[in-house]
Amino acid sequence: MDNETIFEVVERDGLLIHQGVIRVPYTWAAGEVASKFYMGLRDKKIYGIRCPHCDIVFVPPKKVCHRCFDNLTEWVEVSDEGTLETFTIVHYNEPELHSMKAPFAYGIIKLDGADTGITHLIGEANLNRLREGMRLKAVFRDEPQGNYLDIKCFKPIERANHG
Amino acid sequence: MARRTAIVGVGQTYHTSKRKDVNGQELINEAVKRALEDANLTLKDIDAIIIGNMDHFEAINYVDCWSVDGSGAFMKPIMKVTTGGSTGGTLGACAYYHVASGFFDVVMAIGWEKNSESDTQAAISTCADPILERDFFGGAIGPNAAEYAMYMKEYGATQEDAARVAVRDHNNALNNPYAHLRKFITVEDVMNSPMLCWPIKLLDSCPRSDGACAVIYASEDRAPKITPKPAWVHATAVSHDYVYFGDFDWEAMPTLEATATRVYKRAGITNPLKEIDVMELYLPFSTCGVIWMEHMWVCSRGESPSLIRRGVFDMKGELPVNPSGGVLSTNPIGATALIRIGEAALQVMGKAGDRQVSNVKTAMATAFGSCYWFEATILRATKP
Amino acid sequence: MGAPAGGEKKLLEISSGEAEHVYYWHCGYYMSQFLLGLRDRKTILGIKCPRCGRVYVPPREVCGRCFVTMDEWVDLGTEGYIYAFTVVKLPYIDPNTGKPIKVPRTDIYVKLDGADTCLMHWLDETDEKKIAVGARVKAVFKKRRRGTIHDIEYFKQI
Amino acid sequence: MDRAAIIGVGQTKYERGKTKNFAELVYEVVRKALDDAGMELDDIDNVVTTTNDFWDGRTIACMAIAEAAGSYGRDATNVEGDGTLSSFYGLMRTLSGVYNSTIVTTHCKVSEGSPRKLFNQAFDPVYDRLLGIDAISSSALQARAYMNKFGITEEQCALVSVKNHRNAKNNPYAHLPLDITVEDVMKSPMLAEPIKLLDTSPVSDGACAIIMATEKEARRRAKRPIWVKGVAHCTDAYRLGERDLTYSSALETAAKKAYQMAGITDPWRQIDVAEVYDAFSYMELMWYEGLGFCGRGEGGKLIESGRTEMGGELPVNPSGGVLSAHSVQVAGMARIAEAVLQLRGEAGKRQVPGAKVALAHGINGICAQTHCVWILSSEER
Repeated sequence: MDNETIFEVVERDGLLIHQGVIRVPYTWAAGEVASKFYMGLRDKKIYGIRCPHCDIVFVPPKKVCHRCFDNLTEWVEVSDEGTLETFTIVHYNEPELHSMKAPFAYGIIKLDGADTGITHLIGEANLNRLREGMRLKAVFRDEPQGNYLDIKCFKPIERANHG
Repeated sequence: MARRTAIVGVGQTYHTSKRKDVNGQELINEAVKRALEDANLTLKDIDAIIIGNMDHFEAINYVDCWSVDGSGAFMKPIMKVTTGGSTGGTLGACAYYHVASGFFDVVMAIGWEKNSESDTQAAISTCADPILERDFFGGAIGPNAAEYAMYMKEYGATQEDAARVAVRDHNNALNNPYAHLRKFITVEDVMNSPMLCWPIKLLDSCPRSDGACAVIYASEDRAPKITPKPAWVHATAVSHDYVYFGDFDWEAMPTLEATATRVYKRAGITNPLKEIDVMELYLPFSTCGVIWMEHMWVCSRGESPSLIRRGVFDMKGELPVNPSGGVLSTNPIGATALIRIGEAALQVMGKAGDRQVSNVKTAMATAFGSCYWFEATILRATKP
Repeated sequence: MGAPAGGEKKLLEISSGEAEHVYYWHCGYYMSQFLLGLRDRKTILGIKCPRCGRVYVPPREVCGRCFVTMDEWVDLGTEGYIYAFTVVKLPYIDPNTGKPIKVPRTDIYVKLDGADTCLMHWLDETDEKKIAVGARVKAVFKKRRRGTIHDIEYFKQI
Repeated sequence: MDRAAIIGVGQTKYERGKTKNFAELVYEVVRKALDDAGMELDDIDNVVTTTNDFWDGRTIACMAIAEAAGSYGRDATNVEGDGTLSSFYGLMRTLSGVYNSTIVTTHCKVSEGSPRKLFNQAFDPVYDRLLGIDAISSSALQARAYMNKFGITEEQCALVSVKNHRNAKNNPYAHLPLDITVEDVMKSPMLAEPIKLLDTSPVSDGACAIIMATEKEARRRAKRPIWVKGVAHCTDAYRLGERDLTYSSALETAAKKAYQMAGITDPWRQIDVAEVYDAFSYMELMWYEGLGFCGRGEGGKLIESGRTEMGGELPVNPSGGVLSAHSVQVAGMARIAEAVLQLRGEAGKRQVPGAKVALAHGINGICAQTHCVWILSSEER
């Protein structure tokens, strides 16, 4: 019949194993807050949002402060440079998940002007030289698509750039 | 033994087909904030939170953990319960047991769904057994249609009887600012709407919505201090019995009968038609609003159509059903059954606005799992 | 400082793209026997509860009502009647493929002779007027069978 | 709070690629728990199951196991999350005055899906999910943050793996009993620095069930009821960048509340045995600290001292822990089941002699966002 999908069937010791696949597509609403964040990335600007009550600048921004539960409205542009708080170098490949080939690194970066860390990829780097506390800078995607990878990765700031 | 428990606050979003302006956490937050406001509480007053939805509609694993920014569960206890369409009933029961057990004093249950984020039928069809039933499960409409076809044949009911249920629920929704579909319809409109699966037509069936609902439960000590007229939980009950869709006995509706029997017994109800003042029922199709009244022992077999024709279940009738507009007008699936409980509570608390039924002392809410998991709650204005 | 430039209020959506999840489900002993019955013997197997006598299809280990292990296999043959049916007319996304299903498609619940529960499958008729609840049906098997529920190609009205 | 007891437990052996399906696994452990309690299903009046629609590969996954869990005709419900959480809900129902005895089940066949992809779905679809981050890589961020702050070494983490795999040799249910050395762990393939293969838990299939009863029912039925003295759970912030990854305040909060209920003021001295959720080796060290077994940053020294080994003052994970069997959603309830066996003196070769007070611990979410702590005792008062 038309609607049958052929999946793998394995027989082992008289018992069957059926392959199955779930391919339900999803479209998630970013909402006003994340949309603004992504619109900022299009202009190579990183926006956070400040909770005046807790005096915390959240990057990425969120609509509600999880600490005091107030609605947040105070937008703040933060630096595209920051400090590496922790990182890991990944040595396995998971092609459907990873946008980079192993070895590559994830890090949590606290941008200048932000009070929370942003989890992201670390690229354009000598991975052996990654250290907590080192300075990183955002690398923006050339053609923004309105998602998290509009920041392609964070790369180490070379001393020469500091002048 | 059991601590007495009451509902003290209800909040919900303005339900609609698609909320593009908020993500899931932000949608949840709207309902949570309204519930807190309704109870005049702050987040600090909430001791524990329970959340539920159906995972495959939004593809978020560990929703309880993800929800924190919206639910307010930061450094609080939160857990997730889920049973499909009946999730809202499961949430209400879970909140009740959180309080009744003595572990927590003030507890919030949150149900939510953003059905717009996936193809609802694709996601729901993954509930069928992947090896034997998934490919053949086009939804619950077929068996419900067959059920009503058999019922019409046996008891002389008509398609118009079901249409009257649809008209009642849809038109009640005009009084509910939170309802998703708010449009005046007639029996003729229902009869002329596209046939989905004979004899069920488009206006006989429920929509899919984006929405959230939060309901706050409190202990006997706390409830009267929070609100002068809490809605006391007198009983909750659940019954279900299937593993495969093919297992269910559509004619006898054993799980609905068992649930109703159990919840009436626990609440000391012997004549639901006389003793219950308002019902908020999870009716996915208008046909269910005909047949299921009988399985809930509201009337005897075959008697429901005449009661519907007499207007017994209308707003001004003896036992108003779905003053809110019910599931036929609003259906964010993981929230749907919790909305039933919340609406029943508002009726008892006298806070239902334009949809208020006068002088409600006893209200009943039900939940229906996507295939025959029924839950029920009885709320009263007086303590158990 | 201040709000993002442009003041343009654009609402974005994030897409999952072609994401898929692959599973390898063990059928277990009872479901395997059932599927091998389809594949090797072109017959539909049920299982009977030793206590209440209920005959379950598909077969499974435990009778939920009596909570006893079942071991009496019943050969249900290939015929029964339509307990309920749906002609699906609106194409929804097939979770197996992420693409719309082909419609119309008739889903049926078959009460096989000798069974107390129904088996779900497809009927080869999509004209509602030609389908009746209670009509006799028979399983049509494929020539090449692999141990899946689709070893029955469809049911047809007798 | 009224009192309740655990009066029956059942576990499958944990292994990869179990041939039973979900229902058959659950039926096995429900039967075992009933036999253990000397009960029939008729003696049980309500059921809590535990499922996860992602791991199980179907929505409303609780449908698959309803009959096997004994739900037919009973008031039943379903939790999605670690087994310690569903057990807590079971306890609430038991103490609600509505029921006498509750059975709680959980199962998972991690081997049937793609664990990394399924865990990636725990991340925010609007933000960081697109990074492709999963349980191992996110935990590696936490491990490095913790180790870097307190000078915890990879060798100290490896000691956890050595201890727990060795303990697993005494546990017939364990998936991975191993005789390994610190060197073996250090030389095992690097997955996400600093986490190596032998710092991780295996992909295990399995199921677990426990039966709880009111005090009255427990006294009537059980030879050796194990009393629940305290339970609490607590959840941290969602985003990793908003948490203190080097210390779990959520664990501390949950533990303090559970200790308070149980009258525990000095956990190190008052608790005889602990079963904690060590999904990765570094976690056990962090949980020592959050549970108050040692000071902040002292987890490494504590494992080195040998005081949490079998024969030490407070043996942790005599069963081999989660590093030796990790069936997601089951592992927390397995900790409870193991604690019960210890308190009954029925833990066989992994028995901690004379154990009277036990701790069981579960986690949920990314980098253990939620913690649940149980205190159990063989003694009534």
